[in-house]
Amino acid sequence: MVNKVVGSFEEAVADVFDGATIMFGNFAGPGGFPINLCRALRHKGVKNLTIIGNTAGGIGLTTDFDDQAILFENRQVKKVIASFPFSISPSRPSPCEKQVLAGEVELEIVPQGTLAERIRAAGYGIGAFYTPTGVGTVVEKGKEKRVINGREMLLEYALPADFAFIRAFKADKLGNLVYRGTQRNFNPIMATAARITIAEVDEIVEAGEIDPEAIVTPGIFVNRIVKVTKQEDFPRHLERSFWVKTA
Amino acid sequence: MVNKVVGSFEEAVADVFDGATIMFGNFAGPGGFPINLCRALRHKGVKNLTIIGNTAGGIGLTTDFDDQAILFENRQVKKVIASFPFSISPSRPSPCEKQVLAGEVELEIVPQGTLAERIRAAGYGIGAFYTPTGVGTVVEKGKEKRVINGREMLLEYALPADFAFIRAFKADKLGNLVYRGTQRNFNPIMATAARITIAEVDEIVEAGEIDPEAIVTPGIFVNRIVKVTKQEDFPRHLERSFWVKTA
Amino acid sequence: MGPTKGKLTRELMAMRISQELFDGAVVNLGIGIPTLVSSYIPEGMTIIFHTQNGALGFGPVVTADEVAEKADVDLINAGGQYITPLPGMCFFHHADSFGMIRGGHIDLTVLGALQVSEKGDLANWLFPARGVGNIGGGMDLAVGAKKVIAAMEHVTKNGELRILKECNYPLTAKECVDLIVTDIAVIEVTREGLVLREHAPGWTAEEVQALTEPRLIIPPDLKEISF
Amino acid sequence: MGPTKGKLTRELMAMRISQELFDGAVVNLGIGIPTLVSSYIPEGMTIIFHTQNGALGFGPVVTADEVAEKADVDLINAGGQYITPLPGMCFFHHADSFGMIRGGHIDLTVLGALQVSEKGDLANWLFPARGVGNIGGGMDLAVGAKKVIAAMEHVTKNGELRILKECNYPLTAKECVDLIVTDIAVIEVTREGLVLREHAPGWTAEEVQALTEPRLIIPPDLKEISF
Repeated sequence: MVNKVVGSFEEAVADVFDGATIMFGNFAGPGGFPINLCRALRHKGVKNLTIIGNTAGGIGLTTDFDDQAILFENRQVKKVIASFPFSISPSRPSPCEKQVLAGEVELEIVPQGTLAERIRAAGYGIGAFYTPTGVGTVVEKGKEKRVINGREMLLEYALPADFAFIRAFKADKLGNLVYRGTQRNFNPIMATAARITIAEVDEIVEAGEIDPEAIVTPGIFVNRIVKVTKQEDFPRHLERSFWVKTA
Repeated sequence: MVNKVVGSFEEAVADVFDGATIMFGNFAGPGGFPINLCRALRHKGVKNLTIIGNTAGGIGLTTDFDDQAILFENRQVKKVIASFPFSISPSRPSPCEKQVLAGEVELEIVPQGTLAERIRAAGYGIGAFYTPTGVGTVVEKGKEKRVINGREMLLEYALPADFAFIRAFKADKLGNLVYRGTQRNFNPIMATAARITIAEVDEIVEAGEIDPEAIVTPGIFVNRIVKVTKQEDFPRHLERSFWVKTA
Repeated sequence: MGPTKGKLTRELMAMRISQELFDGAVVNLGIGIPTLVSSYIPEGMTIIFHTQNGALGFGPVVTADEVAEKADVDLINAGGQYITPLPGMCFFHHADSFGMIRGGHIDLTVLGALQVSEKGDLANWLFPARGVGNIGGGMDLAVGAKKVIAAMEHVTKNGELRILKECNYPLTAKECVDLIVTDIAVIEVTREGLVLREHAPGWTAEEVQALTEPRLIIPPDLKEISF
Repeated sequence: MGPTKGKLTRELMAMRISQELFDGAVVNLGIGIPTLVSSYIPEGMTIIFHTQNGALGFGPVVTADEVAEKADVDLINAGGQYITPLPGMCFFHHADSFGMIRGGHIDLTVLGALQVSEKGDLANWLFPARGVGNIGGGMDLAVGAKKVIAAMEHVTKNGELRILKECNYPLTAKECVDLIVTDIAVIEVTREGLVLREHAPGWTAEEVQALTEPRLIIPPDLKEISF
């Protein structure tokens, strides 16, 4: 059987090329973000990347961590497709914000639900879809609009990528993944939408050690698995399950 | 808190009206089919129904069971939207087949993946989508076609319903559902697409007794839950989990 | 106008908004004033909170002095705050989460606002002075939730009006707001126009109208905001 | 033509098709001859089977004499057969399942066929004589799988040709078939036309051509089907 387990983050990103389009699972903090894959990408130094994700890093939360901001600092990004690309605090602009305002990086800003649905569409072979989100706003600029069931909707196209860098909790050796709480965010849908999906996980177990009814990402979507060896200093309580039993 | 648990199948379907559109979770056998809700609907006797499902009952498998065929026998169906509406054996036509061929029931036949995606679209507020399935076949008749990314695709519209009759394994009192193996089939997506979703389950437990990472249908999609009291005589092994552990 | 009138604090605005909750409601709260609403759930009422980053049915936000004990990086809300687990909660990915929103499965969302128009247009994502803004999940919530409450101070710190005939800030969504709750009034958006339902204690309808660009409809049962 | 030639049994056709498998391949098998392919997985090769009703990575079909012991109503394949669990399998709903298919995540599908055209058009869902037919999941599989193998007897029981310039039965999908495996030949669909790759033992290229409407391209490395 094909071995999906890769020994290091450097090895996992070895074939990322200049000009590649890369999705990053993330939301508003370090949970659910593939921090070690991101660092390996900065170390590799490939340029002219298009990055896709909810944020573009450096949004200014109290928890500071190495997110996509390090790629901007290293001048590796050409284009960003995101829903929340800027800092929450105007007085502390992110590297992305500075480079977008300086005209050095191109930005496509997308409503969060439309971003998620476009990614899923790419993974699931849907060419485009009509959504009511964005009608009457800057988002509709240049887009086809039609009335469906009495409601104006915009045509939005599938958004695929060359690579998806994702974060999960456990993988089995077939690549089946489970997540932990709100760590899921964009990770399961991005896994479907890239030619190569690389998952950063806390633990790798044998096939059969994860409940088949609880698997979120089937292994067929995952090409490479890398185990995190050093835990970050975030408020993380791995010993604790979120399962508050009443029984 | 709103109580979603209903005491009987008759009570659960009490507000189904003449002319209603009803989705039935099902695939090619009794697993994942809400047999008791279907029986209660026959008993209620409402007419001019539009029924949506993978099959329309009576497809002629070796395991005989009360599926949507009983609604045709009772002349309750006006229209069928299905992917596999006919018997697998031409010599044993289903009640649906006879009534469609006699012009008594209207049929809309839909490729299975398109059917699933149209149901999900209805549940998730997507008005329509473009899919490559059906191009160059009878399915494209009357549909808009466009080339997306070099590929011809058809425009397919969301398919909602008044009621979804679904089958699950366990519910908690908030309506959160888990399924058992291939019982899932269309059930989780139908739960999202109807105004009223009614779930037939083996077991009802307290909130918190199901692993939150394993919940498939969040309770917000489920309006009523009814417990099956008499197990059917199918090859069912409730004591057995599908979890074949290697450890 | 007479002397400066008393205005509702953010906490009182949240308390007033909490009166719109109902038992079993599925609720998504935006950042800011809306978040405070979760502190004022009426006794005995069960509210299912939704957060767009993929959770339903979770418990209260972790307070500052609970962080060391309770914070978990994998249990956050859309504002990045740590939240707590509750029996019956569940998790899902972003496409499912926004499917719930877009599909009309969220009963109520409370969103912070910068401007609201006479027709219920909402502007809440971009300060023109900054030049850039984050869209985030607001457009989807404004379009998808069954009921949208816009929460804001009635005028800006500089006294500029926020309830306008037409928004001049970039829109979040058209004709989406059902109810506006400010520090001086509760205003319902109807087909006939904006209906002043309640005013803050000590305020008159005329005084609220003076800080509101569109004409307010004053119904016979106009009330004072009470808690 | 000379005396009646030997034709491959359905089992031998399945054996030949199994040579198209590769380690780690994600495979969806249609009903009929295709299902038999699962009995001929090359030694040491791991195949991940997909069934459109929502499972991946399951084990062999339950045989007739195992039903009492092993059959479970909640563990079936797309043909309604009982299947067995295997470590690492997983389950999902129909929208996710067909997302996998439509999104190109199935490496190989083997589908029964009624007719295949010179361009790889497939007809397999409706016998015109019956007047009605079941579409099922075939259209999605034919359009979505990375590689589509059509499996059928080369001619009908009445001797009618099935590999045609144009299908006269209603299509399942246009230009989708990559390889045709029949009881007398293995034919590759290419841009240049149909290439006869292999013929059954005892058959000549001319004899296969005589039962095939479109002109077959005969390559220099034409081989006999071997197992």
